[in-house]
Amino acid sequence: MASTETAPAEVSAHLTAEDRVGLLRAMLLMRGIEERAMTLYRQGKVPGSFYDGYGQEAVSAGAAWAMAPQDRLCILHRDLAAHLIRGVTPARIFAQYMGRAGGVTGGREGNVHFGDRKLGCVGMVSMLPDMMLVATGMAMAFKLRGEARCAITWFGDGSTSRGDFHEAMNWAGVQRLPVIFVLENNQYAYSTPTTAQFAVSPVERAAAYGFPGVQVDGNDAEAMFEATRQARERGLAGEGATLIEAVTMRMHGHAAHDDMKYVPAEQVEEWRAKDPIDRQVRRVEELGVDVDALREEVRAEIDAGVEEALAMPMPDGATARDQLFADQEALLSDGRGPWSGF
Amino acid sequence: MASTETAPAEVSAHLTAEDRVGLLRAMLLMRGIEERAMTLYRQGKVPGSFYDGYGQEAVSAGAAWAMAPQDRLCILHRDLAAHLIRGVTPARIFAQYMGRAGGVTGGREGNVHFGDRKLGCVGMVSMLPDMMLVATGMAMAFKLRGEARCAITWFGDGSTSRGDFHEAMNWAGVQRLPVIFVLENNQYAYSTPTTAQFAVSPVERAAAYGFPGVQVDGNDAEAMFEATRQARERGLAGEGATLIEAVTMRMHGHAAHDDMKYVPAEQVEEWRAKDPIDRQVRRVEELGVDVDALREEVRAEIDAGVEEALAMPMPDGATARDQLFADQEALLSDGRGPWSGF
Amino acid sequence: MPRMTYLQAISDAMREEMRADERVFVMGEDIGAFGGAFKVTDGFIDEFGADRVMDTPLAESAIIGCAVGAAVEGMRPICEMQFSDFVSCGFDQLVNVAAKMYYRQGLSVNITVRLPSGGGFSGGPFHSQNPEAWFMHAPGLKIVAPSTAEDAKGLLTTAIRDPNPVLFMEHKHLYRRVKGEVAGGAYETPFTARVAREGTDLVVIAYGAMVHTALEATADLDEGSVEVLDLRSLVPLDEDAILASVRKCSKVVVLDEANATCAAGAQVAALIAERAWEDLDGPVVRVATPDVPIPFSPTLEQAVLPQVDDVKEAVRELLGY
Amino acid sequence: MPRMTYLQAISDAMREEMRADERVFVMGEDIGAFGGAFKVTDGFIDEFGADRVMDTPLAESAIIGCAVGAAVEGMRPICEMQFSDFVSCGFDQLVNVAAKMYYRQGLSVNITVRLPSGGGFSGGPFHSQNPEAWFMHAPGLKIVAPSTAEDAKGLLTTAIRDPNPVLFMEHKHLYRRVKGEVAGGAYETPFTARVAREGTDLVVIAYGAMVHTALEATADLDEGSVEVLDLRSLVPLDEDAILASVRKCSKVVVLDEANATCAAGAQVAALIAERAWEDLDGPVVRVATPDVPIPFSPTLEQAVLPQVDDVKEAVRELLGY
Ligand SMILES: Cc1ncc(C[n+]2csc(CCOP(=O)(O)OP(=O)(O)O)c2C)c(N)n1
Ligand SMILES: Cc1ncc(C[n+]2csc(CCOP(=O)(O)OP(=O)(O)O)c2C)c(N)n1
Ligand SMILES: [Mg+2]
Ligand SMILES: [Mg+2]
Repeated sequence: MASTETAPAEVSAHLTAEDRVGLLRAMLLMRGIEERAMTLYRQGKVPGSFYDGYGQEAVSAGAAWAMAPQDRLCILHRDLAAHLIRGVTPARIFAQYMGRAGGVTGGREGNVHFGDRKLGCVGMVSMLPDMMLVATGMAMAFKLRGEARCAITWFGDGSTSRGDFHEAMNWAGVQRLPVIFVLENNQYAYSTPTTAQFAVSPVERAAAYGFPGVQVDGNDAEAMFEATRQARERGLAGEGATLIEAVTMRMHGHAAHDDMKYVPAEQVEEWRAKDPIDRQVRRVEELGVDVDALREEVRAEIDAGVEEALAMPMPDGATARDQLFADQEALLSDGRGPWSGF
Repeated sequence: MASTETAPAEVSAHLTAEDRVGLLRAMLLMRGIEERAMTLYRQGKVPGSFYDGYGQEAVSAGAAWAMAPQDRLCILHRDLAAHLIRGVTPARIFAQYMGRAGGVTGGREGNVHFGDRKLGCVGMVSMLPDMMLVATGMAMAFKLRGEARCAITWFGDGSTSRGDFHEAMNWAGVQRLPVIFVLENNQYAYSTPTTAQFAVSPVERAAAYGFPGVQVDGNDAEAMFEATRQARERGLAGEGATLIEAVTMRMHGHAAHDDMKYVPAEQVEEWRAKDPIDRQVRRVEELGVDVDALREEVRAEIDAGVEEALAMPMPDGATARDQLFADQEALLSDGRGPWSGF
Repeated sequence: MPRMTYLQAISDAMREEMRADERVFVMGEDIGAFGGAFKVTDGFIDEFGADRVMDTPLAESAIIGCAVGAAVEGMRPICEMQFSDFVSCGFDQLVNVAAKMYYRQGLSVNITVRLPSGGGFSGGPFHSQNPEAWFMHAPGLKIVAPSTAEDAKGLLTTAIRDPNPVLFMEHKHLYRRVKGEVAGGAYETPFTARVAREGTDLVVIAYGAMVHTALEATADLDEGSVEVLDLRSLVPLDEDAILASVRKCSKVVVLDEANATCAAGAQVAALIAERAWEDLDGPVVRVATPDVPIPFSPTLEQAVLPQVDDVKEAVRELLGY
Repeated sequence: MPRMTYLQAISDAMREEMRADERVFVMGEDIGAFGGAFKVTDGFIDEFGADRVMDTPLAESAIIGCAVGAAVEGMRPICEMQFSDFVSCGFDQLVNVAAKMYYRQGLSVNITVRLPSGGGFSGGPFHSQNPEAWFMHAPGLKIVAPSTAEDAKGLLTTAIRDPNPVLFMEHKHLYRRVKGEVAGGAYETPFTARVAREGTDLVVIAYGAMVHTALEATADLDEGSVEVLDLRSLVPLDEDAILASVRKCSKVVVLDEANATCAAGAQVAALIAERAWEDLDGPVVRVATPDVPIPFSPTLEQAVLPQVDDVKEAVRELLGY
C-alpha cells in the first residue's frame, strides 16, 4: 500500500513563500473565526449548535490550496479553511452561523452546512458521507465531457462506516474518476473511537477499490497540499481517484455542548504539541515573515467581519416558503484557486 | 491475501461417502426441480418471473452442507440446494413457485423469495444484498448470548456494489462476528459483467475489514463444503467472519425471459465443461455408487412433488389482508444439518 | 401521427432530448447493451454510445447521488431505477441531497428519475410498489405519473427540461397495454391535471394505471354521468383542477393503486375536505390498496389491488347516496 | 408518584425492560459511555454493560438490519437513531426487511426504533424532521408518538414488548420541557388515542409536541369548548376515537408538525371526509408545516412550524363558521 509520511522540506517544492504564508493565513483565519463564533454562540447569538475544526486546520487548508478555480469542492464540517481559500468572506460566514439574511445560505441553513455555488462549492448535508457521491458525480461529469478538472470532498473516520462511502469508492474505482477523497481521521466520531468504527484503517481499502490510499500527517498543511496536488495530477492524467487519509485529532468536543470527557487527557496533550498552526508558523518565520503582523491583520479582518455580520438583518419569515423549486438552472461556477502553480 | 484453490482429494477429509452422495443428491434435486419449474413456467403455471441456479448448484449445496441444525441461513436466489438440505420438500417449493396455498409462504411471496423459519432460514428480500445485514445481526445475537453458532448468507457479484455489503462487512469485522459471507461470483449481474461492477475482486476487500477472504472453485461442491466448514470453525472459535468467493458461472439467463445474448458463447462452453454436477457424479461413481438409480430416485421425488403441489388450492383472496402484524412472537427454529460431522 | 405504446413514448421522449441536448444522458442498471429490464433504452447504446447510456454498478444510492453531482455541473442525467421498489435504496440521496439542494443553497438539480412501478402481474412485495407518496412528503421533488402514451412522452420531456429533480412514475402494467397517437418531435406537457372524460354527477380522481380502471369502471353506468380526472402530476398537484371537478360534480371517488394510508389519494381527499367541503353532496370516498405488502399469488394480489368492480361499486353506491 | 421529564420517562421504560428481560438491549451511535446525543441512555452502560448498551458504527442501515437479525433470533433490540432524520439512511431495511417480514413469512420482528424528532430549536433541514408519514405508508410498521411523560414510558414499554417493529417518535422539544407524574415499575399504555381535554364544539386532533400547542392555543377561548384528541398511536390509528370526537364536536382542526402533503394529518382528514362526513358542520381544517425543508434561522423556522397563534386563528375561524 502506497503510504507517505513526508517531511516538510520534501513537500514544499511546489510552494512559493507566498503560498506558505497563504496557507498559514487561511489556517489563522479559520481558527480565529471559529474561536470568535464560539464566543458568539455562548452569547446566544448563534442559534442551534456549533461545530469547529480546531486542531485540524491543516487538513482543509492544505488540500484546498491544491485545487484550481475550475475544480469542485464538497467541504465538510471541520474544513472551514477550504471555504476561505475559495473566497468566502468572514462576514458571510459569521452571518451564516447567526442565521442572518446575509449569510451564505441566507439563514435557510445553519453553521457549517453551506457552500457557495458561485465559488464551485456544494454545501454538505448532515447525512454522512453523502457528499462523497456528489463529488463522484461531478467527477463523472468531468470525465464524460473530457474536461481536465477534479472534484474533492472530505469526510471523517466515522463516516467511512456508511454504505455511501463504499458506493462512492467503488464507483470512482470502476469508472476511474478524477475525484479526491480526504478521509479526515481525527480519532473520534462524536464520542466513538475508531476502534468501534473499523478493524483496519480504511486507507487500506483503497487498493481493493483499485486506486491508491495515501496516509498523510494531517497536521502538516504542506504535506496535505503535496498529497492533494499529486492526487489531482493523477486525476487530471486520467488515472482515477485517490484516497488520502489525513491523520489528525479532534481537539475540541464534537460540538459546542460536548466537553469531550471521553477523550483521555494525555491524548489531547500529545496532539497539542503537534498543532498545525504552530508548525506552519515556524516554517513561515524561517522565511522571515512577520507573523505577529499577519495575526494582527487576520484579527482585524475577523473583527470587521463580525461587525458586518452583526449589522445584517434576520431573514424575513415571509420568505420561508419561497423558492422550493428553481424556475431556471442555477449551477456552479468557479472559485478562487490561489496556488501559485496555476 | 489468504486464497485457496483446493483439489478435491484434499477437501474430502471431512466427508464420508454418504456425505458425498448427499451433496450430489441435493444438487440433482435442485437442478431437477428448477428444470421442472421452468417447464411449469412455460406452461403458464408459475406466475411472475422465474430464476434458477443452473450451473451453480455446488455453491449452495457445498456451503449448506457445512451448517449445523442450530445455525441460521439467509439463502439467495440461486441457492435452492440450501433449502433442500435444510429440509424443505419439493412439493412445498413447487407450490411456492406456483403461488399455491401450500407453498412455503402460502402464496404471499413468489419464486425464490422464501425461507422456512421452522428450519432456521430467513427468506430473502429482493433488495440485494440486504440479507447480509440480517445474517450479521443473527451472528451478533449468537455472540451476545455466548452461543456456538454461525450465520451464513449468499449474494452475487453485483450485490457487492451496494452500501449494505459494506455496512455488513464492516460490522462483522469490527465486532468479530460468527458470520459467513458467500460471494457467488457468477460473472454477471443480470446483463452486467463484473468489469462494470468492480475494479478489483471483492474478495480482496475482506482483509481491509479485518477478516480472511478465500477464493474457492464454486463449481466444486466439496471445495465449497471445506471452505465453509473452516469458516464455521473460525466463527465458533470466536475468530470472526469469513468471506468466501465462490467462482462460478451463471449458465442460464438472469431469469426465464432472458436469452443471455450478452454472454459470449465461448464463455458458456468453457464453463459447461466444468459442470458441478458432472464433477460430483464422477467422484461418487468412483465410490461405486449407482448414480443412475440416484437420478431415478430424485426424479421420482420431483414427480411426486409436482403432483402434490398441483393438487394444492390457490390461496383464498379473503385472507390477503390478514396477519400484517404478529399477535405473538414467531421466531426461527432449527433445521436439518445432515453432515456426518455433527 | 404515429401510434406507439406507452413504453415507446417514454423511449421516444428520451431519444429526442438526447439528440437535441448533449447534456442529457441516461444511467442505470443493465440499460446499455441489454436495453434495460423493460427494454425502454433498447438500441440507445448504438445511437448514443456507452458514455451517454451508462451501465452502472448495482447501487441505487450511487446512481442518484452521482446524478446529483453531474447535474450541479450542468449535465441532465436521467436515472432508471430497475424497479421503482429499489428507490428505497437511494431514498436518502433523493430526499436529503437532491430534494433540498435548491431550497438550502440555490443550486438547481436537474435530474429525472424514472420509476417503473405498480402491480398486477405477480411481481410480489418487491416488484409491485407505488412509492410516490413517500416523495410527495419530501419537499423539493416534483412527481409526475402519466396514464397515456401521449402524456408519457410530453411529461417526460418536461421533466427532463425542468431544472428540478423530477420523479417520473411509469406504470409497468401500461408499458405495452396502452397505445396511442403520439406526435413526432419534442413537445412538453405541463405538470397539470387533465379531464380524461367529462361528466357531471361524480368525479373519479386517479392517476397512472388507475385512470384506465376508472374509465373502464364508469364507461357505461346508467346511474349517472361520471367524470374522470387524470392528475398526471402529483407535485405540483393541480388543486384548481381538482376543486373545479368537485365543484361541478359534487361527488368524489379518489382512486389510488398505492397502499391507502398517507397515499396521494389521502392528500387529495384531505384537500377536498378542507377546500371544497361546501361543494360536496356526499362523503369523499376512497378506493385504494389496503395497507399490506402486495402479495404474489394472483388470487391474493387481485384481492388487494383496486379492480374495476371495486370502483364500479364505490361509484354506484356514492351516486345513490 | 415520581415526577419526571419526558426524557427520563423514556429512559425509565428502557431501564425497567432491560432489568426484567435479558432479551432487551439498546444499540446506536454514542449511546454507551457517552449516554447518547440527548443522554437518554445516560448511565446505562454502568448498569448493563457494553454488550447490552452497544455503541455501533455510524451506519443506520446496519443498525436496523442487524437489529432485525437479532430479533428473529429472539432478542429484543431497541435502536436509537441519533436524530430521526438519519432514518433515511436505514429506510430500506425498515420498509422492506423489517416491515414485510411477518406478512411474507410469518417471522416476527420485535425491534423498537427510537426516533428523536421534530423542530423548534434551529436544528435546520436535517435535524428537525418528523418522518412518521413515510412509515405510515409502509405497511407492517407500528408507529407511536407520545406527548406526555406518562405516555412516553407506557407506550415505549408496550413497543418493546410488541412482537412487531415499532417506531417510537420522541419529540426532542418535549425532552426536558414536559414533566409529569410517572408511575414506578413497568406499565403498558395501549396503542390508542387519548382525549387530552374534553370539549364539545370543535376537536383539534394532534400528536406529539403539537398536542401541547393545541392545548395552549385553545385553553381559554371564549368562542367555544374545544376538545383536544391526542392520537398517541399513528399505526394502528385509533379511528374509533377520531370518529367519536368528530361526531361529538362536528368541527375539526387537524394539526401536524410535519410537512403537510401526505402527512399523518392528511390521512386523518381523509378518514374523516370519508367516514364522518355527515357529522361535519364545516370543512376539515388542517394546520401543518408547509412543504419546505425546515429552515435554520429562528425567524424562518417559526414562520413554517405551526405556532400557537396559527392554531388559535384556525380554531376561531372554524368555530365562527
Ligand atoms: C448518517 C449519519 N448518521 C448520524 C449522524 C450524526 N453525527 C453527526 S457527526 C457524527 C460523527 C461523525 O464522525 P466523523 O465522520 O468521524 O466526523 P468528525 O465529526 O469526527 O469530523 C455523527 C454520528 C450523521 N451526521 N449522519
Ligand atoms: C438493490 C437492488 N437493485 C436492483 C435489483 C434488480 N436486480 C435483480 S437481480 C440483479 C442482478 C444481481 O446480480 P448478482 O448480485 O451478481 O446476483 P446474480 O443474479 O448474478 O446471482 C439486479 C440488478 C435488485 N434486486 N436489488
Ligand atoms: Mg472523526
Ligand atoms: Mg452475479
